[in-house]
Amino acid sequence: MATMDELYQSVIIEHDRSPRNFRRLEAPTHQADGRNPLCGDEVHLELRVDEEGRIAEVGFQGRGCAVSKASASMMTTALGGRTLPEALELADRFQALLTGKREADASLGKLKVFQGLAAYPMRVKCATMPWHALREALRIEL
Amino acid sequence: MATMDELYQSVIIEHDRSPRNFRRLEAPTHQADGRNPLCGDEVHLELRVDEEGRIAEVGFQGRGCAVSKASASMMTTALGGRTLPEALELADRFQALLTGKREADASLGKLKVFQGLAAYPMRVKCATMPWHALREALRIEL
Amino acid sequence: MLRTTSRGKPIVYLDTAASAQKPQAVLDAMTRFYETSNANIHRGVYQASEQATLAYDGARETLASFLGGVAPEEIVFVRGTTEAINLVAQSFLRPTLRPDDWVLVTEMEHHANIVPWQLAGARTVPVPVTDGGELDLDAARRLLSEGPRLLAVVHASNTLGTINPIAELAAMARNAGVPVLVDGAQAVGHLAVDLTTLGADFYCFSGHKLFGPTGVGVLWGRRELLEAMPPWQGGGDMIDHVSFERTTFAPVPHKFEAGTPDIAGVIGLDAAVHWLGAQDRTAIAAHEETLWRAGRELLDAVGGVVRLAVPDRNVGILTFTVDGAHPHDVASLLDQDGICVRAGHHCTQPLHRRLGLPATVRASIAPYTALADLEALAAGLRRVRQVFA
Amino acid sequence: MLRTTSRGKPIVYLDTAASAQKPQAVLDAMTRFYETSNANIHRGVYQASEQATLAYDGARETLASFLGGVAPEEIVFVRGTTEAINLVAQSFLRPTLRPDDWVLVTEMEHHANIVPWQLAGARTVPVPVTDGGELDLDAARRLLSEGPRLLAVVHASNTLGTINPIAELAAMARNAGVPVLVDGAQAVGHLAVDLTTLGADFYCFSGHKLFGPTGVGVLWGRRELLEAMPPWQGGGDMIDHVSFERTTFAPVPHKFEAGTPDIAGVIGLDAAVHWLGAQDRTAIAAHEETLWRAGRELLDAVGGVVRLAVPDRNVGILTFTVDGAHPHDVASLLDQDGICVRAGHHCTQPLHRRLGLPATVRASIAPYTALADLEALAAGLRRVRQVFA
Ligand SMILES: Cc1ncc(COP(=O)(O)O)c(C=O)c1O
Ligand SMILES: Cc1ncc(COP(=O)(O)O)c(C=O)c1O
Repeated sequence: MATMDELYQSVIIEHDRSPRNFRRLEAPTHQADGRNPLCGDEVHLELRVDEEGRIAEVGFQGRGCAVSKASASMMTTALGGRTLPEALELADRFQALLTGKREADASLGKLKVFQGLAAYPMRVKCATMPWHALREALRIEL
Repeated sequence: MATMDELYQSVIIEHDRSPRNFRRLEAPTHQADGRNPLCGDEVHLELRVDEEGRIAEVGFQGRGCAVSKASASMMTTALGGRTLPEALELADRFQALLTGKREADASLGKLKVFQGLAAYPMRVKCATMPWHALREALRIEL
Repeated sequence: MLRTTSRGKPIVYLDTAASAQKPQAVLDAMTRFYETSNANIHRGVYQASEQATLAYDGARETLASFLGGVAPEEIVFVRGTTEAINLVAQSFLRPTLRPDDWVLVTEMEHHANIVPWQLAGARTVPVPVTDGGELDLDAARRLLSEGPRLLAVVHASNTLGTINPIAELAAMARNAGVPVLVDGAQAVGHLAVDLTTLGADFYCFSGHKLFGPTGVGVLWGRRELLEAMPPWQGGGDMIDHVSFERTTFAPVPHKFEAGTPDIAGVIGLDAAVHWLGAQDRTAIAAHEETLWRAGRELLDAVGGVVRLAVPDRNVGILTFTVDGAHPHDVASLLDQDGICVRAGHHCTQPLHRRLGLPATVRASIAPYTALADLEALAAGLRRVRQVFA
Repeated sequence: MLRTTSRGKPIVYLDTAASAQKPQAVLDAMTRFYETSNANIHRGVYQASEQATLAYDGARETLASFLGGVAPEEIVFVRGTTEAINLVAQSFLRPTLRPDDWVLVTEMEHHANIVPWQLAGARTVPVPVTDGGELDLDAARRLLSEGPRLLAVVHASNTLGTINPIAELAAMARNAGVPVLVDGAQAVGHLAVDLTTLGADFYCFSGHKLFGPTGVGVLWGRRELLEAMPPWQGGGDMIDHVSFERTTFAPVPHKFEAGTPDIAGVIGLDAAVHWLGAQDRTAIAAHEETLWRAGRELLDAVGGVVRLAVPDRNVGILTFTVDGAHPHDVASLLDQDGICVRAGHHCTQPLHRRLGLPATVRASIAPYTALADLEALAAGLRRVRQVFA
């Protein structure tokens, strides 16, 4: 099991510094705001779903801890090309991984590094917050 | 120190059975109701103060435990002939006796049998309830 | 506590209906919390706070399954039954109260299930109690049809021990479109309560009567209702976003748990419910019923002891008066023998008025009660009779 | 708890501002209560109930003298600061609230001293906080003259540690005819509070921050005010006479203590206050101040640690950010070393907005804090800087 330090050093710090898709979209089709009221962190998430119903673009903005930022950053890269049901399924799998209800498997791809966080329940919320925003966004078509 | 049983047997039971002045007055000058909300006991107290400002007559009615009834009964006999300030002073002395703030002395007369109750703080209220009604009554001139 | 003495005599504790004694496991759980993971919850990322948070949230799950498997988010931790009812009165009833609205209560309610509705601005109208100590169900049906805003009813009476037919009442109320709050303070310690089938909309009880600590209790409410209710108390942990202009609130149950809760109390209650879960509850119920019947006979044999008329479905309460002796005097003299019973109106003044009695004496039976306790009570009452003879 | 380990390291507890650790005497007092006199209060005439009642009422006297010798009847036991403020909001403010009424708060208030006023229907208007972390007293004076219904102000800020000049503010408020509620949650553990001279009308705090148990706190109010206020919660013990038509209430403080209170919690708080009374509080204050100054230097020496600007009169709080690292990440990495600090908005979102920071890291100093704890914090922060380097 990775310690918190290793987790930070392996991937979190890197995404915190250079978050992927940290931007607003030109023509989003879905959007939502995520918030962790206990720490005041916020994420604004935008998606563009194409005619075929696949996620074409994802962008996020906001401020938060390295864990939530890295999670949001990796989420944006993991979602590309998925259908909405597939995206929601991935969100469920991610949630299950972090709450210790499921082991990591190949379907999670790079996201499985977050497994180490399951030992720190108070931080799990930081990692799942962008995914909650995703669920919300998929309900709010623009 | 008298036990509760002795206290009952020495005086309380006797007054409970044959309370003195358990009646309404013809022409009361003062009256008040006392209540112990925790047990639902009630006393209705009436006094007649004569022209010289002395307590001429006291009567009580109501329902309550033997302790409150005996206390009311003995109070009515102890008050006769006293001025209002004297009556209030007696009330204070009685209260002090029952809360252990003062030893029994001759000025309390027969009332001093209640000293044994000081060891039973939950019952002290039963004995002081008629005296509280007295304080109230002396404020409410009819 | 049950190993101690009272007034120099071994204690005979017959006042569980007022507050139950606690299993060692409950005291240990609280001490362990203070000694190993005392920290505030929901806010710290360090281990002690995390453990406290997990234990606190875990208790919600324990209680949810104890109550038949309801959703943990429907469990709100409060101080006790009283606070639970006040919460519903202020947050469910008051915001939508119109003049002349009334709440249907019963003649056997505890003050805690009368006064909060009055303070919220509603009239209270009672379902009568029969001479046999039961609710008059025909009257209940009729009154339900007259448009009360709520039926607020006790599951088991703390004065009579009567177990009310809640499922039946709830079905009547449902037909009449009236929501139902059930005061389970005296019931949860004796009956298995399944809120998924009972038909109530709100249910509440106190930890200290369920072998848990003082300072903690539970309000359960249907999620739709809880979600539609505005928060009652404001403060930390119940907010989403605070500004001087506009504040938004957290989802249930947090919306109703403002400020630091009684964390240790909740952990103690969790331990109490685990303890109870490990007991054979059917055997306990049988034991209590046997003792209750034996107690009735013992009291009747004393002579001059008048038991209240109560139905046979009972949570093990023996309520009586003694000819010629006021209940307070009876309890005081019993206390001389180390016997702990309750005397007074038991916070049911309206029921006592209905019974025509200012006060009564109550002995209540618990899992740890023994036949010897009831024998001691009977012997004590014989002595009381002698003093007053 | 301070002898335990966290994440395998000896614990370094720097989160007393969230909840204090408890002296053994507090745990012992509560266990002793449950083991020897566990019973409900104010209702039983038997010895255990009598002892519980005496202990409970005795705690009221302890607290009254702890607060400078106020009247015991002015002490109302509640769950904590949050409930105390909600009680005043609902029972003092709401019944006489007119549209457009507003409460003067400050930019440094805890949510517990903002949201209850809003829920009671009042607007909240803040006294600004200066760049130095103090209240702007000129603004306060001006705002007080504009007719707020109440001034609700924190005695010591839980985020900045600032000790506010309450006597001065209360004098201004008195001139303007505005009553004053003081949130003493962070103050009572550090300062001697004398309510006979402070000038406040209401004062409140939580037991769990005063080395006492969770689930208990105190509202003090001037007797005239408490007497004039309607009850807030209804139930047992707060009534005089109950009927379905009309209910009358007990005198203060009972009017405000509906239902079974947290008896064990009150007894634990009594023990905590006795424990504190037996300490040399001047020496503790000096110890805390020395550590606070040492802590500031240790933090400044780390490099990249930015402390918030705060005044020198402080209850021993060190609040800071770390360049390039979010407070939550800082706290998580410190937790790896067994160091317990708080990260977040500390329930002061408006203050954080004023500071332009979403969150901060807070370390707080207590009597049991040692220099080694602060050295461990500084060393931990150096490691955090390395991880983020
Ligand atoms: C200044 C201040 N006010 C109010 C509170 C709320 O206290 P509690 O959560 O114990 O009700 C706190 C503690 O969180 C505080 O620090
Ligand atoms: C039936 C019933 N309802 C409500 C209460 C009030 O419970 P608490 O005082 O714990 O709030 C009690 C206990 O006194 C009770 O027996």
